[in-house]
Amino acid sequence: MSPTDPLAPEPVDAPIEAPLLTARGIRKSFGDVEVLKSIDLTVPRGNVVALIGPSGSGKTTVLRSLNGLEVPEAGTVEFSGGDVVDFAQAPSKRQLASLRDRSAMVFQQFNLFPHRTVLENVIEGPVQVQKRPKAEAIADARALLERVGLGAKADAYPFELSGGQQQRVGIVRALALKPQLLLFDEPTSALDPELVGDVLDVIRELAAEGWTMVLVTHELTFASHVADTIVFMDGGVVVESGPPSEVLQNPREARTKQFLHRLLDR
Amino acid sequence: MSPTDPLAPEPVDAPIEAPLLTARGIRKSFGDVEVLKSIDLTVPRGNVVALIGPSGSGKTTVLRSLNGLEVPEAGTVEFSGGDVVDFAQAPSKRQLASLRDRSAMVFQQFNLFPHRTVLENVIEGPVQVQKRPKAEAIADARALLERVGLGAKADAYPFELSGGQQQRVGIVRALALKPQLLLFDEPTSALDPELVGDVLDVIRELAAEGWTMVLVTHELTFASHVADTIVFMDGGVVVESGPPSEVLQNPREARTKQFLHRLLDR
Amino acid sequence: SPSSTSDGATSDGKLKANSLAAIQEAGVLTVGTEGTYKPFSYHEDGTGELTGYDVEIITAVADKLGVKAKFEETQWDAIFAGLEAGRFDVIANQVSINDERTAKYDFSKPYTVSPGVIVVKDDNTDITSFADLAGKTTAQSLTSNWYELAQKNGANVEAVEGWAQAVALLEQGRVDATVNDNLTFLDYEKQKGDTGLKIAAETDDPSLNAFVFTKGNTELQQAVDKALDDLRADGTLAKISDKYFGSDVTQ
Amino acid sequence: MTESLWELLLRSLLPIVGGALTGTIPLALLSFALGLVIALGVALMRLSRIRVVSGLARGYISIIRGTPLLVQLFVIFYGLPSIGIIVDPWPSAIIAFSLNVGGYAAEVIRAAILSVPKGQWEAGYTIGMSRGQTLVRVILPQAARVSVPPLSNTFISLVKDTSLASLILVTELFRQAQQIAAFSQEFMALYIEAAVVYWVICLVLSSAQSVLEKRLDRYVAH
Amino acid sequence: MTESLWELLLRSLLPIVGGALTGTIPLALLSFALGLVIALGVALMRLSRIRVVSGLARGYISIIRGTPLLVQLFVIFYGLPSIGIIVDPWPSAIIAFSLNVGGYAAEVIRAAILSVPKGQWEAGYTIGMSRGQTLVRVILPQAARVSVPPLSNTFISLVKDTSLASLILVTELFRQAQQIAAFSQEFMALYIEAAVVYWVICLVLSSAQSVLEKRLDRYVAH
Ligand SMILES: Nc1ncnc2c1ncn2[C@@H]1O[C@H](COP(=O)(O)OP(=O)(O)OP(=O)(O)O)[C@@H](O)[C@H]1O
Ligand SMILES: Nc1ncnc2c1ncn2[C@@H]1O[C@H](COP(=O)(O)OP(=O)(O)OP(=O)(O)O)[C@@H](O)[C@H]1O
Ligand SMILES: [Mg+2]
Ligand SMILES: [Mg+2]
Repeated sequence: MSPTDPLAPEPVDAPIEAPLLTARGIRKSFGDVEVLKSIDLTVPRGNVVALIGPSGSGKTTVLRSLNGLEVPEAGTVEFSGGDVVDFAQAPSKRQLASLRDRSAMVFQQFNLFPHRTVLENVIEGPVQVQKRPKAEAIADARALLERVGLGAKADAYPFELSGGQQQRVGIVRALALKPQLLLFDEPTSALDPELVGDVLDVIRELAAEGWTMVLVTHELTFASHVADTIVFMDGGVVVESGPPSEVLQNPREARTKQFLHRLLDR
Repeated sequence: MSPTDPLAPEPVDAPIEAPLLTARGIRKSFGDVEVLKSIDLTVPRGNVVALIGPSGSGKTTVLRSLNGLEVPEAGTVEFSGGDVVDFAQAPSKRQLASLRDRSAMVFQQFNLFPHRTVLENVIEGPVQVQKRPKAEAIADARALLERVGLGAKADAYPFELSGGQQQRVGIVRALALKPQLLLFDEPTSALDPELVGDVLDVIRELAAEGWTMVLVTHELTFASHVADTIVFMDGGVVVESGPPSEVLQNPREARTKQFLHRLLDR
Repeated sequence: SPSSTSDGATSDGKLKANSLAAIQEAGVLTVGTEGTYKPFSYHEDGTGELTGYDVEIITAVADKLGVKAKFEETQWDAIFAGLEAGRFDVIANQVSINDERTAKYDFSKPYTVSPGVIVVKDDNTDITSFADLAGKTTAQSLTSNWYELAQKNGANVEAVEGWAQAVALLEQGRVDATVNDNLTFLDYEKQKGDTGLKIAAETDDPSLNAFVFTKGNTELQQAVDKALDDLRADGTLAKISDKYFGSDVTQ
Repeated sequence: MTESLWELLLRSLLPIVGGALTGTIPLALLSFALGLVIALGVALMRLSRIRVVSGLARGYISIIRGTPLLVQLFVIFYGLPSIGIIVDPWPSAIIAFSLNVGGYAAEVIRAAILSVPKGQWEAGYTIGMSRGQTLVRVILPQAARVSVPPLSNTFISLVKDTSLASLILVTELFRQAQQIAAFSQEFMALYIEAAVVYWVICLVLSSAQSVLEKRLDRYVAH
Repeated sequence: MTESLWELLLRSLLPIVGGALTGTIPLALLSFALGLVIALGVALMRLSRIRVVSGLARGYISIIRGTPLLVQLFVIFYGLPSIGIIVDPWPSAIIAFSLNVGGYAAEVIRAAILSVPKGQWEAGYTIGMSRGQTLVRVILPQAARVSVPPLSNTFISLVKDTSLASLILVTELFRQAQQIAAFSQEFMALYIEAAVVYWVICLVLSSAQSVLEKRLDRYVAH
């Protein structure tokens, strides 16, 4: 009943060549301030895309737009084999839900449900939303928790866990939905420096197993190891993007250089 | 009226050889758990002592014991030229106050007074506690704010500042008291990675100007540059201490090596 | 109000609530009363059955009408509102007849005729007539006509909830007097024995107390009047009065 | 006069407690339960982004909290008959009290819902829950925790306010005390006796509150 | 009879509003101000680590909240004279209402003090302030912010509760309405009129609350 490898992503039917996700011309303002100024983003299946950039550059807003937590004023998001969601046309609830069904998000602040145990947190989506049999959901959840080293914590409440453990539960809660795309928003920045390693290790494994991910991070060394593509944003635009060897080691743009210098030189 | 160099520490009368602060045999338990198991600490005048160690090792508790925010069960703290405060004898309010008068603390979470402007935050101690003339306190405060690049923010409320700016106000609030000793508890760990630099720069300057400081930090590279002494704690004891070149580059103890490895290898 | 035919039916043929016909059809006369007004309307021992002078008389009246009396107890504030809202058919609570009330309601013939008295402390010699109330302080229940009487005589009136509070203020020396029904004071003395209080003066004109009906409920009013006449004739009224007051206060 | 004050108080205890058991307590419990349902609805309306809906909720809350409960009772019991609606005493009391609780508790519940971090809504959405599902399974259980103390205040006030029900022919604790006071003229003693009974009820409620708070606190660090 | 209902209501407005201005409003304001002082003291006692002190505060709060305000008023006005203490109506009312506010508001203030992060106390201590200085200059100004909404609830309840003062001879809004109602027999109409006046007072209070909240919110991110 439980899958042989709980960490492996669900197979998808679409042809292997099409990118899993294509976002085009995403624009978003808060009040008078235009925070995203026509962002394009392509996420090939099985790839890891890392968004980097200064605070306030719009990284979080991009991520939240991809799963409809933020509704941009313009732009399209398309999952391979799914509808084109056109934000200029005021997307329906169904369309936003379809974005959320295909992706799962891991938050900076974890956002676990404090009133539910670890196991209950993980099976909430599969059982309540996806209507999967509870026994099956529990078996899967236990296998996943085991994989991230939290088998013994299934019945603990979130407050009983360290930050790193909570974030691993957050990741498992996302994985349990078997989404096509994982979104991570600075998953380690609310953690004590020493706990960061555990969570990065889990993400590293997920990347190795072929999950498609978009992640926002300040951990440049980590990003350079794990990402296929680095996207550097500033002031609501993509300044440059490419493989880590280019963007991190040999940035073309002055703004990228300045940013990397600031963050690395300490 | 305002001192020529607002960042320079107050001169002290005691002979230059005596250490500014000597703590001996500090023990502290929370409930059944002994968190500090006889800690000794010597802080020579003008030196910077950095406390490092894993989470829960007792670093914060040591710092809080030095200014009486935590009252240990046993041990003594002595400022050069002051009383020996013996915690085993249940120190009086006056004794705890004398510790606080000689030191000032900068918190991880800043703990600025949200209902007061930046300037009001800074002059609160000098005017309300030290009863200095308000005009003089304001002049000093403005000079200090200027020095850390916040001259223009004197009338802002804390919520209007970035984390890094708030922490610089926290430092100025401590400096304005003209304490003999500055205590820093992870002053940058609540900051966005990019804002860390500003605060570290200020601390670096203070060290260069001869302030005596004890600081808890996870920023090892920074500590190795700025500290005269590194104290590595684990499980409520000092495992090893010495100059950065020894403790950080050539640790003797296995526990130290393991800790450094964990934190640096990412 | 909708025009009612002489048998108490509205023009659309339905029986009008509170009409005599409706009451007789239901076999129940609903009576509004306070239940906390001794000796007129109160509970036996405080915890037992509802009883009292008014309660017994209206029960006898209901008997004569061939219906059962059903009592609804509420506070004075709500008692007229209840009558107007059709919650009760009649009020039996020592309501005295005065101009404002006759303008709004119909009254039966009076069944209590009793003077008002000024009650003062035993040692009070200042007040011997109603004229002496001028400039004095009295405690009066807001809802009684004694309030008006005291005010008319120049008293400084403090409004209290009822007799018990008025007496408390009098005994504590916080007011000089209270004006109330002779009967209320007599009952209080009967219960308490030596009260340290006395009657300082009595009104010339007695107050007349009667049952109250909604305006225009003439059939019911006439039927009750007739019942009262019968009860007077067969001595029932006098008997009930004697039981509570040792004399006939019904005329 | 033949019976001492103590005998009177002792003899009164049974009817007063009886009034509590048959009047005060069921009235308070029932009205509170219904009031909570109303309050939840009104709180959600008040939080609605549709102006008219939240305006209606605001108006309701303002009138309920701004006018005396006594008048609310009066209007329902003695006022409605003038437009042809006749409601019996108990239903009237329950309607008035639960509408009243609805107004006060709505603000408590609204504040409690707002106190749940926005991230909890978002976490619900991102695992695919609808707004309603997130509300019921994620937000309300957490809002319950913070709203217990203020709601128990509302409940305790309600217990004492039920004494107004005697105005509309419902017999409860305080009415019993008044009856005995009217007979014995010992209003002070009997009112104090009634107050003691109210106090006992409120003590029981407060300890129920503590138990509930502990239960709801089990998933929170102490 | 010669005057229509509308004329009566119009004629009543002046005395009712007068009752509000000379009775209800000063009574509520004064009692609330004194009540806040009591509440602050009781809240600090309740937070004390000394068992007896916090126990006393608990007992006070429990009795005040657990017993009807009516009885509290009666005990002070009609009960105290039996031990030789005679208090006039107005002082009695103010004592009773401010003690009452003291009990309810103490819990609000206690919660507000506890809601200020511990770090604020520590920041006060580390700049050398005493416990008292920190309380007054650091904690209370911040506690004020969170306690405005619940305290305004207490205030609004108080405004309506002052009608009980008529039971101890204080003339206020509701007493005026009752008086006119008793003479004109128009209870329903006058009670509704009184309710409208209460409502207006509460509307004014609510907007004062908003203004105050905004003022206290100026140092908080929105
Ligand atoms: N809900 C909002 N209302 C108004 N402005 C917002 C809101 N959310 C974000 N912004 C603004 O949009 C800009 C981009 O924000 P965003 O959070 O996407 O940046 P970011 O790159 O994720 O920054 P960080 O590294 O600090 O998380 C910022 O200027 C921010 O202040
Ligand atoms: N108030 C308290 N009550 C109970 N236990 C406490 C308290 N404060 C600290 N502790 C415990 O004491 C131990 C040492 O805590 P301390 O905060 O001094 O560690 P630290 O070295 O500063 O850790 P970190 O790097 O995580 O800040 C920890 O196990 C902690 O859980
Ligand atoms: Mg972000
Ligand atoms: Mg620490």
